[in-house]
Order: sequence, then structure tokens, then C-alpha cells
Amino acid sequence: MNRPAFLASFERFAAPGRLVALVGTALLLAAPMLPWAYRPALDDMTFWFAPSPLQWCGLALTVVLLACLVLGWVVRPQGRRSLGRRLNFNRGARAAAIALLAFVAVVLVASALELAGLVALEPGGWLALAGAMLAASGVLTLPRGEEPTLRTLRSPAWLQILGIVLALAFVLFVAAYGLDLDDPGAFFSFGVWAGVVVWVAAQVGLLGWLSTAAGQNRSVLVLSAFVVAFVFPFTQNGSDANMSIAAGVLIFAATAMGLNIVVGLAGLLDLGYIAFLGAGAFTAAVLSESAFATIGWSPPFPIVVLISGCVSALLGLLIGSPTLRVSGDYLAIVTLAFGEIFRISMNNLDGTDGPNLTRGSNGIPAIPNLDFFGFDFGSPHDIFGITIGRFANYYWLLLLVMGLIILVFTNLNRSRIGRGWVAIREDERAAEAMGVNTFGLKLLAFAGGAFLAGVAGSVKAHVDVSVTPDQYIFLESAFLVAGIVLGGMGTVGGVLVGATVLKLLPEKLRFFEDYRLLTFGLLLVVMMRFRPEGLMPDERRQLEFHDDDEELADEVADDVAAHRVGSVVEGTSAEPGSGATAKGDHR
Amino acid sequence: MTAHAHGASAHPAAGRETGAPASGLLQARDVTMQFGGLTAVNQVSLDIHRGEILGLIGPNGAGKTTFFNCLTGMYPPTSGSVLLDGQVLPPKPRKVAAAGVSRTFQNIRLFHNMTALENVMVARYCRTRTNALDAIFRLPRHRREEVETREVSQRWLEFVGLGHTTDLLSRNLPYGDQRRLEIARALALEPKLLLLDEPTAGMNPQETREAEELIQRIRGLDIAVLVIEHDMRFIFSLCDRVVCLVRGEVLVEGTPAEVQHDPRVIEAYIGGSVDLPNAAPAPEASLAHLQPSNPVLEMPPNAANPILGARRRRGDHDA
Amino acid sequence: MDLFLQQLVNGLSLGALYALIAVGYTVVYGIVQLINFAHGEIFMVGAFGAYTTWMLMGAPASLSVGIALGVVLPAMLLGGIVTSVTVALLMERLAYRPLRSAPRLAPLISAIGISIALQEAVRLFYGRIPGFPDSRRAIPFPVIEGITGRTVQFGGLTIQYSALFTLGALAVCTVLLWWFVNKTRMGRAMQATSQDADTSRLMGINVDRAIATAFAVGAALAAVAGLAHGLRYNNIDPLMGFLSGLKAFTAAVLGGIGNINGAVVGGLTLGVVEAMATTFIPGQFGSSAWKDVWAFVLLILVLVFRPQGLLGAKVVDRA
Amino acid sequence: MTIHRRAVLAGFAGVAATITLSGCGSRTATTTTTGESTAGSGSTGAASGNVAKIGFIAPLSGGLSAMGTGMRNSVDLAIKQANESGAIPGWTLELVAEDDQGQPDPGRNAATKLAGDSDIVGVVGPLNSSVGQAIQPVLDAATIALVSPANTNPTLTKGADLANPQRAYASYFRTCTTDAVQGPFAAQYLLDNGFTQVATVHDKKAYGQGLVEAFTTAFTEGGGTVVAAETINPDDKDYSAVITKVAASSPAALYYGGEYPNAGPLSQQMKASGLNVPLMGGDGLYDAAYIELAGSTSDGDLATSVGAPTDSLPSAQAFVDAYDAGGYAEGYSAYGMYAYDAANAIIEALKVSLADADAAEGAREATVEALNDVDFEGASGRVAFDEFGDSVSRVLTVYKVTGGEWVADTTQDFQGS
Repeated sequence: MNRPAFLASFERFAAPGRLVALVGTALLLAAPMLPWAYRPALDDMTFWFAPSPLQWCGLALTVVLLACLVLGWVVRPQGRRSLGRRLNFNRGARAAAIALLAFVAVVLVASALELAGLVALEPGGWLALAGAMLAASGVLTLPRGEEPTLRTLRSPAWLQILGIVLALAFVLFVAAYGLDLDDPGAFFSFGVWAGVVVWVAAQVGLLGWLSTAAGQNRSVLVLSAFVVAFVFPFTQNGSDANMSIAAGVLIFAATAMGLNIVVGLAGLLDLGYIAFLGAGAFTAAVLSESAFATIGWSPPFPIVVLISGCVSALLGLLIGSPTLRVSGDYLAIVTLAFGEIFRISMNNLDGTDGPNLTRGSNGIPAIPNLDFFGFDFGSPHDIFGITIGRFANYYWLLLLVMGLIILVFTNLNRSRIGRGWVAIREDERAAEAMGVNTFGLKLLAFAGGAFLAGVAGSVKAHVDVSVTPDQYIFLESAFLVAGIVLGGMGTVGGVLVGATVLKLLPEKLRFFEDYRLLTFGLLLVVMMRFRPEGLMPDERRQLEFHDDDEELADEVADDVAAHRVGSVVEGTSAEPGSGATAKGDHR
Repeated sequence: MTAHAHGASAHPAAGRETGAPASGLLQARDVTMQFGGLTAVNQVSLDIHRGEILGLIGPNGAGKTTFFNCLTGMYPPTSGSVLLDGQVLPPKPRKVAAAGVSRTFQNIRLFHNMTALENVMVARYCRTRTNALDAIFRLPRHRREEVETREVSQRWLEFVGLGHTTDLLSRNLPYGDQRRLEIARALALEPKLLLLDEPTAGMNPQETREAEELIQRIRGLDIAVLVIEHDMRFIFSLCDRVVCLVRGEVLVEGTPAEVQHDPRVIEAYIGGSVDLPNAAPAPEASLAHLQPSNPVLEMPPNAANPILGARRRRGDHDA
Repeated sequence: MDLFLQQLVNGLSLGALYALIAVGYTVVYGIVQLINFAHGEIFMVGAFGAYTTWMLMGAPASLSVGIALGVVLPAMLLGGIVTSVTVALLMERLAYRPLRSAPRLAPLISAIGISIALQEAVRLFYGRIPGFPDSRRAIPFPVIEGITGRTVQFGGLTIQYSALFTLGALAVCTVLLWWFVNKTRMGRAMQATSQDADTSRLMGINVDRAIATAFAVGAALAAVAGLAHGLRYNNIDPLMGFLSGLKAFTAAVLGGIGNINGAVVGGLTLGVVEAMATTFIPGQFGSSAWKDVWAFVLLILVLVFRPQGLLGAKVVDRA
Repeated sequence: MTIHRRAVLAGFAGVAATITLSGCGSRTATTTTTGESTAGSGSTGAASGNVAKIGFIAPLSGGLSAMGTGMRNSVDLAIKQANESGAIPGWTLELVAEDDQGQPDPGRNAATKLAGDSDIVGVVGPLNSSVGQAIQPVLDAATIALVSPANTNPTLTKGADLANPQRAYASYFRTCTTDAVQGPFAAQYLLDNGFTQVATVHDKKAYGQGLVEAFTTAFTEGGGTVVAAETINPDDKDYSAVITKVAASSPAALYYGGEYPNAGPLSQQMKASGLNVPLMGGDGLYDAAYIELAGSTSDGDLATSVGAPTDSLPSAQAFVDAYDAGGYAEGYSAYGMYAYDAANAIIEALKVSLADADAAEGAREATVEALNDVDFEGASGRVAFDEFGDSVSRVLTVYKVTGGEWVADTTQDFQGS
């Protein structure tokens, strides 16, 4: 987006602007020491000299603003490699001030909504607002300068790893603390805060550096991400309520990740994907030891998982083999029709309209808990003095499933198969002319995605205890697609973000529930219009959606080169001399 | 110009061997393609020999590209068949490619949002065997083939002179480089026969000369080349044999010199609107006769078509 | 035999409704190759528009047949059409036009978003208009004297006036549409645009307007369907567009998407298939519980064996 | 290099500062957040020290929210009344209302949340049987009594094999009657009134199908004949094909298992296409909206509903009056009375279990046990549970559409099947 010209003329007033911003910052530093509201709202901001957690959050952001303002003044952007270029403090200050304004406004509005209205606000709140407005108006005069180039900085491995670990620690803190907030206003405010912190980091250039670091230390990233996810239940003090939500998020994310292979990698829009999750769940239910199960055979769970996956994959082949020959738009509708066929069939296989397999709309309830070698998933266990409840047990199992799916996803993506998928997405006929087995690859994506959904479904059956057809409706498929689109097609992080947003927000913002679908629909439209590549896009995807943006293309090319440098270095250290020997071997 | 190489190696590093007798590589037998009532290609039979460069010319709408599409399986011919090494080629582009016929496109069809190297690597798809399980568990075969694919692809990039573009997105390459990248991609398939659809369209003289030289080097790898081109000069100086296609039928087949002087060809081109060579190698009795009657040639040197203009200037200079 | 004929009548009247909606899919797809997923909601909005008109007229009840058919019904029809067309044009302008050059996934996802948003907007807000019924559940449709509840006996058959109205509406609309597409300037502009938008633009056709017209025409027919639906089933609700839209799309594909006659034939076929599947498929899979499955299976079969649909012409992909 | 490092460190100042913040959460541990109990009651401010909470799970948003909010208000009313009358000396009751959106997944999350709250002694809900299936095990694991005012699926109490019933969860009870009672009652009514040739239609949902199955069994046992058994798709609008098929078998009446949004149009279309026989259904039809949708031709259609007509039962009338006086924005809806009775059943049990308990959590098991012995006159009739946790109340009423209104036809204490 181009900046309006009149803003540029402000830059003449940069010096006084900075002063104004500093005054605002001072107010913002003082405000949390005062009460913001007359009665407790959000996380209770009624105390003198005892900031509430949310006030501390604001304070932290204020410190960042102060640092950016001062550093932006002191450090001059001289030379391409100077500190000022690498880390654009002025951009950071601008972002931090605007972020603070947004944060303070959200907190005040939320407080006012929960209390009697604006009259319930104390001077502290108004002071904070005034400070934020001053700061925000002050920073508008700062020169924006160029994009920070920190991402091209080569930093030592330990620093990169430290960065990754700190970033993930931040994520864990946000997740654990945020989930603990029961008050919708506080939760929303905290969410806004977490969002703007990331935005500020992006504006300063820190996010770019982190993504480069993550790209070059993929294994560290993956490992620490899993450690963080693994540790999460211990932050819950034995409460299972959030773990229940987390298990739901993981099931959704795992399914969406499977769909991401189909949609994100191979570019096939599947609007009936929930059917594969359902097929897995029903298979697991029917093969479980539930008294309602219709097949008197209940093999051990690992076998059930495999069978569930295979049943789903088989359905994927069944629906895919005739229809993958039709063009993209038709495929979307055929898959939608297939999803409906699945739901109706599950409803009908009740003994009167068909063989009794699923007990119709009653579904199969009372599915027992899993039991691995005496480890009962249904009962709580004490580990390190912290009670790990039923859903935490399943959460860990789901984490394992998730890890498997991510492994499949990333490794396929970085193989000849992944290249084939991208080629099909880009130009199917050219890909075919270059010898790519387009039909086979599309079918593989379809069946593979279905398999993974089936695996997720088999666990879901046990987590949910009951499996009924009405859980597998079109809207759920639409939500899955939306989760991918929201986060960014073809990426792991994007799907995780998308799934979390779509599953967590409705749980925490119940008062908003009636408008959930409306918001969701509008969100899809707005996303497609303004950011079709999602919140955390795959670079290639970003290009596909912005076909005419040459600047972006150059930038991405730079990035690709930067990543390649990293991976080449990695490759040579892992397989010394492999390049030279391979030449001789494979002539 | 009659050198024919043999040997299995299609690798760029392989040397050029000569001396083997001419042998049929690809035979098109009575290939006919109809779209509804329109017969785009009518009973075309054509032999392509190993290691030769065969030119396919004809006025616009003569069915050259359609014929290409029939050869590569993009259109299943209405009747007739195509044989490669005596085996009937199934009308599936993928199988044709795997059998050893690869192609470039008239309008460049690269994978625009992939890097140059990735574009070439895609073509290695049918020359590698890694399956999904190998890839998921990163088994040795996968690692080995990935390294190999990367290296082979890089060498093909270097072969066409794009060694420096490895990590550039193909959409960011200059036009001429995109054409060459398409050729590198086609070569990475290790074809026995390469079909080039107007490889010099839109190129400047320098690039055209480079393309000519590149095609000669490709032939040096024992790869036969079938090339569609409107630039007669290019065709006549490059090809061993030339076939002229008019209204979907083979009009003339022969050496460049024969075709060049064939009155039927000249007549066919009177109705055509494409550019003609204004300076053929044998000026005394050539298509150059037609110059006064061809409207294209009456355009001023710097007409709307800068490419044509450039080519003409080069011709003048040569003359 | 009576049973068969009665089901045929049932199927045709249901199919006529599908056909009216299907035309919208087909016209829009024909011109911009976009599956307007939200078209089912345009149908729903049309029905609500007609209902709103009736409410704004003071909810007239117990009128003479003449006034009901001569004044109230045309007013409701007009109100429905105006509402549908307005919403469709807004949708085209705000959500689809900006995405015209985006990858095809984008408009399709956008369409799903619009579909959900429209459903929800009507469900949540329509009932909040003072004096209007709660839209979170089905709203009884007004009784139109002279149509509602009236039947004609024909041999052993019972045919409702509302079914006749639907079939008549389809006939009239088809004729009007044929006239519009073939005999008016705008219709010909639409045809040209669907052939080749870029060339049409060069020929001075206002492509944007042609596309908007296609949306408007589809919406108008969907509004007619919405009114017919209300008369036939005596209730409307915000979610009625989803399944009807899906079935109508199936019908459009069945007949050959992009082909207006195909949409009509496809709609009637689908309706008859559903009615017959309820009665004439023996065994457990013959109950009405499976009829939607049969309808969708038919869709898949058609796409596999005759992707161009019953009346569509085979299209060759340009290489 | 130093300058780079300094740059990075400086950049990290922000993130580092925010991470240290996690140490400041101490204040939250001491300050309780307000939670979602905004709908809660117990605002009488009784000075008693102990608090026990009654949970509530039902759809408070989405398409079924009208029923859910009515149920919540009714439970709220019961708790308010108990607090005002000091029903449990030394204890104050509070309501914690959770939304399940009518779907198992959010329902499960809500139940988990309630189970984690040590003050919860019992839960009223849910509306949907599918949600019931999902939350039964969660609450049972924590020995929290669950009393549903609306689940009609027999398997929830009697287990998979209805021929050899076995109680599935000891902590589950319900105040409504199951499909297994309403269906046979309707069958008997039709037989008594001379309808021996009946067609059945249902919507393939748990409620409708269960109703039709129970009806069919009783009706054929009673000597009647089911001449056609059909289903409809609840998302469909056009039932003409099914009606034609049913009409071919010339039934004297049609029994429909399902709810009014489909039943109304079905009745209308049925009569418009010449099949002029009464349509009968369960309590899912007993709503004024049915008559609106079915139109003027619905006269003579029938619906069964549980309990005696409101105006003939003093306790019911008392509930309606108290509800109206409570100033709730939404009506008490179809299941309000049962929700009120469910809450009162828990309160009755708490009178026993909380009498000598010092903490709410310790009273959970005793509450479940005490529920088995509860017996009182509730708004919908007698409230007591049999050995499976089902309501023993079998008072049912047949209502008939007469002149555009539901009019009570027959009320009976039904003991058949």
C-alpha cells in the first residue's frame, strides 16, 4: 500500500514529533501505576501501584517503544550494513506506538463494555489513552526509512538458536497465559497484545531475522517447538478444561494439515474433506470395544489406526480416481457432493435403509478410552506432582499424530513429489509434457491426505467418546479450508495458526458466538480480496496470488537464495563429499 | 551435416560421435487430426532420423503446432499413429515424454514461480524413482536421487548457459533466458528427440545465433531435433532436412536447398503473411524472388515489429 | 402407471425450480468460468425479497383472486427480482471483480464466504426489523389466492397450481432468456465475452457490463425461483439456498455448464431422477433417504463419462 | 561483528522484556476472574459461607438457542427460589451456564470445564442426545450428577441393547420421557380412535427415528398395520415424491417422527396433494409454529406431549407465573418445565448430600445417590427416577389442532409397553 503523500511532508517535524512521542511514552509509563477502572473488569485494574498483568503487558510494549524512540534517534542509518538499516527503529517506534494505541483502546472499550460504560473508567485509563494518542501522533512524523534488512544478517548459530528458543518460550507464555483468561474482554485484549507484539517485531526486522534463523536451524526449531508443545500441559496446574480445547485444536489442525497436502501443495480444492475424518472416526468407532459397535472385532489400537487410515485412503481413491480427471472447479463440487454422500450414507447405514453399520443418526457412543500397556488414557496421572488429566493424555497422543503428519507433509513437499505438485499447480499440461505423472500425483495427494485424516479421525473417535454423522457436515469442511486459507496455504505454521484461531476464538469469545459464522464468511471474502495468501504464506503461494508484483518476486528470490546458502552449508556438513562421489556413481 | 551420433549417453558431457548409419527414430504414420469439421492435420507421414535436425515450416495455420501436439500425445490423433524406435507411442504426454520425446512450447510455459533449477528438476521426475515412502522417511534412495537430480539439473542449466540463474525465479529471467530454460528443462528429460516450437520467436539476432549454436550442440549429444520456425534463414542454415506443411498436409520434404527453391513452397507462402528471409544463403533462385509481392517486406525497417526490424537489419548487414 | 405419471409431475415441478436456479450458474460460468457458489443464496434472497414486498404492502390477506394475481403477485415478483439483482450485482462488484485475475481458488473460496455470510446475515438480522417474523426459523409464506392450495385433477393425477406456476415460469423465462441472449445487443455482447473476453474488449464491448449483466440475469431467474419456491412449499428460511443451490449446480453440470438449454434439461432431469429414485429403486437403497445420494452419484457419473454434460459440446483445451 | 551482535541484542530487548513478564502473573492467582457466569444468579446475597454451583449445558447460541436460553432461565429460576427460601441451610447455590452450540465438541469442552470446577455438584443439560453421549463420560468420571431435561434417546439410560437394558452411567438422569413412551402412547391413541392403516415418516434424526420405531412396534403389536414407512431429508423442502409414494398405500393417518420445521410443510403439502388424513407426531410438533407452517389445512393434526396441559396442573401454573414474574427476556420454551424440574431434582438431592458436607466436591457422590431417591411434584408432574435414571412420570397428553390452535384432547397416565 502506498503511503499518502501528505504524510511524507510530516517528516520535516521529525524532531518535535519524537519529543511528543516521548512525552506520550512517559504518560504510558506512568498510567499503569494508576487504577484504570472504578470496578474490576478484565483482569482487575483498580489498584494503585500494582499493575494488572494486562497493564504489565502494556508497560512492556511501552518499554519497547521507548527503546525504539531513543535508539532511532541515536543510531543513524549510515551504510547498508549499519545497525540503523538492519533494525529499523523508526518503523519499530511507529509500530509500537500504533500498537499501543490499539491495545489501550481495546482494553478501555472492553472494560467499558463489561462495566457500566465509559463512566466506570478512572483517570489511569484516560491517561494511558492520552499517552498512546500522543505517542502515535508523534511517531507519524518519523521517517519511515527502508525495510529492515536484518533477515540477511549472518549470525552465529548459538544466537539463532537462542532466538528461536526465546520466541517459542514467548509462544508458550502467550498460550498458557491466554488460555487461562476466562474473561472474554481480558482474553481479547491479551490476544490483541500478542498480535501487535508480533507485528512490532516484524516492523523492527526481528521477525525477518527469526525466520531466517528458523530456516537455517530447522531441526532446532522443530525440536524446540515440540518440546514447548509437550510441556504445555504442565502449565495447566492439573486443569483439564484447556486441554480439552487444545485436543480439539490439535484434531482440527491435524486434519487441516492433511487437507493442506491436497489444497496447499497439489492445488486441488476439496470441499468434502471432513468425510475422510469421519470415515476414520467411524472405522475406529465400529472397531472399538464400545457396546454399540456393530462389528464384533476390536483389534489393538495401532492396527485400528492403520485400518482407519486405509479406509479413508480407499475412499479417497474411490472418489479421486474417476473425478481427478475433471478440472479444478468441477473437482470442488464433486468433492462437496461426495461429502454429502458420506454424511447421508452414515445416516442411512442403520439397519432400515441399509446394513447396520453406523447405527444411523444415533451414532456410536460410549467408545472406551485407549489403554496402552496399562496406561489408561481416561484416568488422570500425576507427573512431577502435576495432575495430567484425560485430555492431556490425548493431547500428547495427538501431538504424536501431528508430528507424523507434519513429517509426511514437509518431507513430501521437499521431494520430487512435492516439486511435481507445485508444477501441476503452476501449469498442469506443461507438467504432464515434462513427464510428470499428473494423475498419479494428484491421486497420491488425495489418498495421502485422506489417509492422514483417517488417522486423525481414529483418535478423534476416542477423544470424543461418541461418533455421530452430524459432526461431519459441509460447514466443517468449509472450516477446514478456511483454516488453511487463513493461515497460509502450503505451510505448516500457517495451518497451525489458522486452526488455532478458528477453534480457539469461538471457545473463548462465547458472547460473540451468534456472529461466528457471519464473521467467518466475511473473513473469507476479505482475506481473498486483500491477503489471499494467508497470514503466514508460503513464498511461492504469495507470488501466485500477486502475479504482477515484481518487487515481491525479487524479494522472494533473495530469500530463496539466502535459504539455499543455509541448506547448502547444512548439506555439505551432513554429507561430506557426497556431491563429488555422486557424480561418479550415477553417470 | 550428415553426422549421426549413437550411444545411450544423452549427457551433455558426452562427446560427439559420428559415423553410424542414418536410422529411423520416430515415424509418424498418416497422422490426422480433426476438430469437429476442421481437419488441422491430414495424413501426415514423417520420419525423423537419429541425430538429425529437421525443420518444420509452413504458413500460419498450416497445422505445425497441432502436429507437434499429436506427436507429444497432447492430442490423441483422430487416426494414424506415431512410432518411436518402432514402438507405438501412446497418446499420453507423460508416456511420450518418458519414452524420450520432449518439447518446448510456442508460448513459453515455464513454472513461473519456481526457480530455474527447480524448473529443470521437475523434468527429472520420470527419470527418478523415489516414492512417497522413501521421501517421507528420507530413505537412502531419496537422498541419493535428490543430490543427483540437483546436480544433473544444474549441469543442464550450465549446458544452455544459465548456470548463474540457479536460484532465480523463472518469471524474473529475461525472455531469451526463459526460452533457453525451457530447452534445459526439456533436455533434462534425457530425450532422444527434442521438439522445439519456435525457439527463436521474439529473440534478437545475437540470441538467435546463440540458439542456433545451442541446437547444434544438442545434436552433438545424439539428440534428434524437430524444430518449428518461421525464420527461414535460421531453418535453412540449421537443418539437415526441411518439411513444409501447408493446410495440414506435407507439401515438400527435402534438403534446405531443395525446399528453398521449390516453387510450390514459394507459392504457398504468397498467401501467407509471415516473414520471409530477405537474404537466403543462395540468393540467385530463392524465396527472395517473392520479396516485391510480399506485403510484410514492404514495411519500413523500424516497423511495429521490432524483432522483425532487427532481423531485417541483420540481413542487410550480411548482404 | 398413475404412480409413475404422478411422480413424473412431481419431478418436473421440482426440476423446474432447479432449472430456474441452474440457469444462473450456467450463465455466469459461461462468461467468467466462475462457479458462483453463492448463487443459491441469491435464490434465497429473492424469496425474502418477495416476502418483504408483501410485508411492505401491509401483508394483504384474503383478497380477491384478481387482486392477488394481478397486483400482489407481480409486485412480489418485482420485489424479489430487484432484491436478488441488487445483491448479485453488489457481490459481483465487491467480491468477484477484484479477483478476476487471481488464481481460480480465490474466487471460489470468496464465493463460499459470501454464501455463508448471506445466510447468516439474513438469519440474524431479518427478524430484527420491527414487525417482521423471526428469521431464525422457517417463515410461512403468504397465501396467494388463486394459487395456494388449489389443485387441478387430471385423470388420476393431482397437479397443484403452484406446480403449474413453476413450470409456466420456467417456460416463460426460457423464452425470454433465449430472446435476450440471441436478439439483443447486450445478449450478443455476453456471448462474445464468453467466447473471448480480451478480444471482445478490443472490439469495443464493455466486458465488465456484460459480466454484470450475466450475474443480473441469473439473479432475476433465481428470484423467480425463490417466489415459486415460496408458493410451492409455503415457507422460506435463510438456509434454503444451500441444498437447492447445490442441486441446481448439479443440474447445470448435468446439462452441460455454460449451456442455457442444458441447464433447463439438466434441472428437469435431476428433478425427475429424484422423484423416481424415491419410488422405483427397489430394496433398502430405494427409500427417499438415498435420493440425494443418487442425485450426486449421477453428477459424478456425468462428470466422468461425459464431462461436457448432456447438451454441452466437447471443448478442446488449447495447448 | 560486534555491531551486528549489539544490534541483535538490542532487538531482543523487546521480546526479553515481554518474557520476563510471565513472572508477574502472581496477582491473577489471588484475584478471581469473573468467569462466564454472567448469567449466574444467587444474587440474593445470603450470608452463608459455602457456595455450591449447579452447572448448565445447552445451546445458548445458534439455531437451537431459543430452547437453550429458555432452559437456562428456568434453571436460574429454580436456583433463585431455592436461595430465597433457604432450601439448603448454610449453602448458597450458583448457576454456571455453558454453551454447547448443540454440538458434541463444544459440549465436551464445557463439561470438562465444569468438571474442573470443584464447586460444581450437579449439571442440568443438555438438549441434544448427541451432546449427552459426549458429556456423560466426562461428568461421570468426576461423579457429577447430570440431569437432562430433554434427551429422549433411550440408549442414554438403558445402554446399547434395549432388550437387555443395563444402566450406562450411574450419574445420569432425565426428567423428560423417552421416545419409548411417547411412540406407544400415540400408537394406542390412533388404535383407540379407529386408525388401523397408518403410514410412518421420519426425518432420520435420532429423535424422529426413535419415535417412529417405538410407535411402529407398539402399533403393530396392537393390531394395526403400517402400510408405508418412509423418510425425508430434513434439509429438503419438497416432499411431493414421498407423499405420492405414501398416498399410493392409502393410509388412514400419517405418523411423523421429527420436529415442526419439517412437519408443518409436510402436512401442508400432503393435504394440498390430496392426501387428506391427519398427521400425528410427538412433542416436536407441539408448537404454535407448526400450525403457522402447516397452514389452514392442519385442522385435525395431532401431537403428543409429556405432562398434563399447563392449565390443569397447579404446579405447572405456578411455574409459569413465577417465570413470568422473573422478568426473563426469552420464553421458557418447550423444555423449560423439565429444566426447572431437573434443577429442583438436584436441589432436592443437595438437601440430603450437602447437609453434612464441608466442601461441595465431597458431596458429589452423595448427590448422585440421593437423586435416586428424589420424589416430588414438579412443574411437569411427578419427578422421580427409576432404576435406569429415567423419569417415572408417564402422564401424556394428546393435542389436536382445532381452529388454528392446539387443544388438549386426551390426558392419560400411560402405562403401556
